[in-house]
Amino acid sequence: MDLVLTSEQQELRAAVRDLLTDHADSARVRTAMDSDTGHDAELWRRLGTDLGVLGLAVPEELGGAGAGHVERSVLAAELGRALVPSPFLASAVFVLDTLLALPAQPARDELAAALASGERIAALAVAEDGAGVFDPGPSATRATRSGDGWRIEGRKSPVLSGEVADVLVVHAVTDDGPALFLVEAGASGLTRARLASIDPTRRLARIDLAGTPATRLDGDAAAALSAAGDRGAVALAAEQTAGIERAMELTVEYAKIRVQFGRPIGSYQAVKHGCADMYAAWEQSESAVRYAAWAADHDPGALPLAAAVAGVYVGPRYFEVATGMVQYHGGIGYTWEHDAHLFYKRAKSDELLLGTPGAQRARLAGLLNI
Amino acid sequence: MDLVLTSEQQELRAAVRDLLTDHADSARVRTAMDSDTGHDAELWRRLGTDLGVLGLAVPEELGGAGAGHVERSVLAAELGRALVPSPFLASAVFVLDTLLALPAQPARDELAAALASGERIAALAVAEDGAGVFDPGPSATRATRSGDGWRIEGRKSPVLSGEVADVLVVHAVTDDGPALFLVEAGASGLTRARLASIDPTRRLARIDLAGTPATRLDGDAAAALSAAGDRGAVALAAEQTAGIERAMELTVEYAKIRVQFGRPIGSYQAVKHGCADMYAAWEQSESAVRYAAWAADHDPGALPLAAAVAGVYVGPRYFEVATGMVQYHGGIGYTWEHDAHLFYKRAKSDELLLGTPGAQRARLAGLLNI
Amino acid sequence: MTTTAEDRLHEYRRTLRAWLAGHVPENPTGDVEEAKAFQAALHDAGYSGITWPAGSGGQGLGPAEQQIFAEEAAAFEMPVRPFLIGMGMCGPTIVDLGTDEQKRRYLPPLLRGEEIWCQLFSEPGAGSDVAGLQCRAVADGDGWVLTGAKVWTSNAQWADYGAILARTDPDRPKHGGITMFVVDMRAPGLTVRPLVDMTGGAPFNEVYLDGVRVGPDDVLGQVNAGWAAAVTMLGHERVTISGLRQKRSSGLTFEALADLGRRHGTDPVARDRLADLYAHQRVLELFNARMRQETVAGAAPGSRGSVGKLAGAMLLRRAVDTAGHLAGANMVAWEDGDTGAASLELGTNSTPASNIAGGTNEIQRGIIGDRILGLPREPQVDRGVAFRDLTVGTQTSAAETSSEQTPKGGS
Amino acid sequence: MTTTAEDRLHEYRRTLRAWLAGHVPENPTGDVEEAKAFQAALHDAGYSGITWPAGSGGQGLGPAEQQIFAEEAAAFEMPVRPFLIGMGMCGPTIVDLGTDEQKRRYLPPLLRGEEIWCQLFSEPGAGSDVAGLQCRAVADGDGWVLTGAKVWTSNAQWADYGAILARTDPDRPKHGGITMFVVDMRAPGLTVRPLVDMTGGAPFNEVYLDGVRVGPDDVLGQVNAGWAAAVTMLGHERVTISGLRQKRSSGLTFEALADLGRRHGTDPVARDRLADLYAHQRVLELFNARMRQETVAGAAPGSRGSVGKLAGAMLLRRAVDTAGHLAGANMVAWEDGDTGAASLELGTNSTPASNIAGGTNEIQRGIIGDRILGLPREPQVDRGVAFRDLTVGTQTSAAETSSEQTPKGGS
Repeated sequence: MDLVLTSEQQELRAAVRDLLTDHADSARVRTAMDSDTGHDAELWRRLGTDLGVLGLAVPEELGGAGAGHVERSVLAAELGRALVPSPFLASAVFVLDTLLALPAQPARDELAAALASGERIAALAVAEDGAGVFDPGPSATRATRSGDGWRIEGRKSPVLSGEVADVLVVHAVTDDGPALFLVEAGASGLTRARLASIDPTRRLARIDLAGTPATRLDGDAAAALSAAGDRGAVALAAEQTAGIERAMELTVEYAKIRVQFGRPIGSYQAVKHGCADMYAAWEQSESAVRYAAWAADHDPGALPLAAAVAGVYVGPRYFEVATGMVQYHGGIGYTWEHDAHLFYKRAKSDELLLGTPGAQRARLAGLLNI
Repeated sequence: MDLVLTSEQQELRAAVRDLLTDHADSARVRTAMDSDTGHDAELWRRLGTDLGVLGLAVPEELGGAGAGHVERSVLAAELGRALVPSPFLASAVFVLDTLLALPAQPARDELAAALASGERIAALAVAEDGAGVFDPGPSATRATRSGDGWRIEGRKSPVLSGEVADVLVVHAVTDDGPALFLVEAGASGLTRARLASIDPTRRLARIDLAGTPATRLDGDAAAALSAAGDRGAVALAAEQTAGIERAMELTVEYAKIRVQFGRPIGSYQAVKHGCADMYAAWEQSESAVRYAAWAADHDPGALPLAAAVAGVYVGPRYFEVATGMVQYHGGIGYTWEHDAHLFYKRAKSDELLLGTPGAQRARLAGLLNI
Repeated sequence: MTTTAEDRLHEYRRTLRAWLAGHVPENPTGDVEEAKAFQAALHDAGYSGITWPAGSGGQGLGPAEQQIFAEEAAAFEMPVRPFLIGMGMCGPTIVDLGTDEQKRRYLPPLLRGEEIWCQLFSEPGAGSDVAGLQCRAVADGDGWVLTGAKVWTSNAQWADYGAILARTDPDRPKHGGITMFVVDMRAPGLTVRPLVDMTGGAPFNEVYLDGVRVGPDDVLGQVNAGWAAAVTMLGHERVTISGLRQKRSSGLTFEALADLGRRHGTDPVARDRLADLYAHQRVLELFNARMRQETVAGAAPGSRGSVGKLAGAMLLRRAVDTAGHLAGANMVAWEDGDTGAASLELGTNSTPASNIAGGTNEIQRGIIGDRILGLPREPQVDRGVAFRDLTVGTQTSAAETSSEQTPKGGS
Repeated sequence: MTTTAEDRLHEYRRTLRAWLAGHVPENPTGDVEEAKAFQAALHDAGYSGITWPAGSGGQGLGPAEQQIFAEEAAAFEMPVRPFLIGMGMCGPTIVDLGTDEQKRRYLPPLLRGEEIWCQLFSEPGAGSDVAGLQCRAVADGDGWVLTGAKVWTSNAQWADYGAILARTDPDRPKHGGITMFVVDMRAPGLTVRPLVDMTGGAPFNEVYLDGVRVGPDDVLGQVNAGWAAAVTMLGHERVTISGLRQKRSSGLTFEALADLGRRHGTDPVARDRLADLYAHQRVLELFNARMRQETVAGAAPGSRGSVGKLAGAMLLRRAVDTAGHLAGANMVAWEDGDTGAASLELGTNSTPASNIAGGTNEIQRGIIGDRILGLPREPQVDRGVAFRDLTVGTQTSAAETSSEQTPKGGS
């Protein structure tokens, strides 16, 4: 296994970081998160077209870069580090991975290419009643044949980037079992309502489908969601790990210059040892992500366990580190003006996006056969 | 509710502490724990006869002091503070409380009086297969009629103070349901084997009964064990809380005199803040115990919840504090010679004696109806 | 038969309970006029300044009555928020340290609910280290001119007066050159700006002072003895915070989270966490109750209040974690108008405040270690050094003063 | 076709693997004679001193071979324990700092498994603060006389030589007056006593020195430069500890606890804890693997080894907690001969050692904070002060010396 980035991968990281330094500093992040769409369309275009990184894990024949999950984890990390509000996770991770786990078919191939270029944005409408993003639960959403196509009746919530998406990948139950469908943004009977969220840098929506026309995708929906869930967990863990690193860096930086009682607060063990624990959490998270991303590319059989370990370990660590970030910044860290709260809120939304910590550990326990 | 000890209760505490200062210092504790019986018979006599405190929660008509659970919690605390190896918990708490929860009857009344004076020692033989002390589980121990009496067939483990006991209170299943029985130490077919234990200050045994003659006690066994379990949890929490206090005191004392890098280690935040957390754990544990002991005496309806809260909160805190005690003592704390390890091991045995932390929280959850 | 003290207290409680039931608004609006009216009603009924001396306009009663008031008030959401600082901190400090003229001028309008006070201690560069404050009071004639910035000031937007700490002598060591003044919050040169916190709300303010004049009659206590005055005032704060705990709805109590569990369903792991949360919440309640009983019995709580403060803050962190186990993605996003979810969000986002404001967890642990356990102090590198030679906050040059800084908050 | 470096390493691994399979005893007794024989066999096969220079009797190979050895050895329980300190720490230090005569005298018998070494650094009063050591080396003729006490000395009971730190000049600041000597462990005046630890075992010793003579040829490095020599040696320790991790049975691994769960049954809460334990164990393994890959790629691990040390210690605490969830009262008492339960007990009781020995968790966090994150140091109150004016350990008077003290262990 390779746990160290190659020089090409490090160059990719530098290129993305350069782009985001120029186009996604704190002020721009705040502008984007407060905008109507909740993201910066211009930055999206740069990622998709100029840098061409939205399809890093997509084969070249489907319009992607033909790199892999290690490369995509590097991109996810940089976006997470800068807290970039974007449809990346929904469109270029959750949906793309789901599509790639289905058999080749025109509708899939066409959409994958459009997502890899950033030309279109998609969202995964699977969860109902506030479950994790990949969890259809005991789905109450039904799809029935209607002429050549299908019509869907049901409600999906939460749907990450559901409002901004051009197309939705919807999980619904048919007479012959669960399946995935494509629903266009403009389809009849489709309504989308923005949900309130703890995380100002994320947009989530409720989707109502009332006899909405849909295109059925061939393939095993459960298997595709499971495969995509593992890959999505890797990208999410990469984002979280980079968040840990950045939160730690900013905290350490502040602890060096903030003086109380005649010396920098970073010289006090309460703060110093807290920062050391952040560092230990980061080193281990980074190792978990490196391995899981490598497994996604080179040892798919090991991926479910590797992804579950990363999810179980990294999620709570990010929130702990972000909590420490606010704490060691003291009053300034509690203001809206400072970015600490954005890390805190992102860490909480990331921790719960794929289900409760207990559910994630239960999944790991299942894989471990305990 | 009264959460503050009266002056009489404080005097009781002082009297017991005086006795234990004279007769249960570290050297005597170590002699007792290494002795054949695992306790100091002379000290037991002093507690039972000279001080007359073994029956504090036993009504006067049964030969007790007619005080209450608050008083007994004070005694339990002092014994716990000094890490006294003794059959107190088994005989004067677990068995006595079980007997008192049964209806009056000669066998019960006679034994209760003998236990209250310390003249006899009893042990509760309920657990099988390593369950918590009050947990018969799916009992495989059977009692069958034999002439006027009963005979028991089965195995009990662990039995606290089972080897030293003069009489055992055994839980066994009859044709008409579970019941409690008295089994004399010399009864035929009774074998007792000392178990290995993590806690050198505690003795536990396996008890084998092979057609062993027994006297049946009237009354609802399950109800009696449940009632006694609540009261036992209070006494145990009192012991643990005093252990927390003593471990903290010794740690603070050492942190004031141990110098490293030119200053006392207690001046470093890593140690100081750790000691502060010990103090916060102690204050809250003490409050939980004061309330639960008060409830045992004055508000029995509130006792199950109060006892469960004390058990859930205090147990893990004691082990945390004892872990900190060893840690902040450094190398010396890791030696056999220093008492820190006795607190560490007692804390672990206390934490698990009544079942896993998860089982204790599940019981609390049940009481809370969640 | 004579009336015993116990009978008298019982009667006090009975009367009070009836009064509260009849006078506390059912659905308080929370606005300042309502608070003023309610404080006036409290005063008229004899419940304003219960333990203050009669000579200062108070009721001259003892801690037993105060405790009864706290217990009975706990059942209500009393609209007294704007008066907590005046009645709990500034007023008692004036009682302790004020001149007769100051008592005459400031106490009656405060007791009657006519004037609101705020406290101006914290600065961008002086959070945990309050004595590191940089707000300058430069002598000018027989008075002083104040220049600097204060943060985290509750009430400043509607306060009439503030108790402010300012540095009158930077050549003395930091604790020795501070004076406490009464400042007119509407004085020229004083600007109040709302400070948006991470919940998105603005319950606090920044206060900028640019050449604000105070006179010799505005000194509270003695010149350069402001640190002692501040310690006096903070001693009252502890009592206020622990004594007047009011019913508050929060999404992070065991009860609220148990409801959440009932709505979303629970699994054994969530129940395990929830039971543990209950135990932690309950032992803290019992600790607070025990403290109150000991206080009534005559034992001063002293620094043990830090235990309650610290444990309360840690309890909220535990509750945030437990909430995640119960709510999962429902804690990430929810329907507009779902008040349960919104209250969980508010609780989650305000939990850091409980761990920072009024002395961080780190400060509380230090207090417990130093004052209760008697552990040796850390080396104090700023003792005995003239303030002007110290670095404070995040200033990069010694010449820099607070008025030139961006607000930075306290640590 | 030429042989590439990769082919060569591959061949090295293949040969080594076969050799280990053929020579490591299946059920090692753990006694010292077995270790000597095995070390001799390693030497004869060319696996003793892999990276030591050929001129010092080593194999003169690089970190790649060392890494391969570590990887292959990890599958075996090699009986080399008594040689770990000599081969891992003392030997490399002699390579670095020894005179030609010292290299000639000490290295070959060490490499051949004939002489065992120990390291005499820790003292009752000098645990975390190693430089606070009190063992005196008083000049006497052209040599010195050593008086003092050392603790936590592995191997002392069978060691031939020890590398000892002693204070040659108490008038210098504490780091500046220390010298490292080679001491004959059978010299008159030197007493070794087993030290019983909290597990009841005695893997360590106390060593008392009462007038033990050392000569000028016994100085390792320079007089009063013993601190630098110690830093050199401790640098090798880090590499040894991280590089030569061996297969060890423990009751506290995920695997052992999962077995425990299978025996006693699990509930969802226990499974939850066990899964979390697995995740923590696994990420630490992955971190260690990543460190090794980076080391092979040429990045010196530096202080990042402290992360592994700290995380490993915390992992064991977590495992102890998890074990309770699985075993309950079975962890309190068990049948004699239940090796699973006994190994859980041993793990539980030795977990504190992992959190203390080789630098406490607190020291590791300080290293990470200071050296990796570059956070400012704490005020160092003992810098620049003559050692004789410092208080160290738990001494109550400055005149007190270590030989008059009861052993106190390190913190």
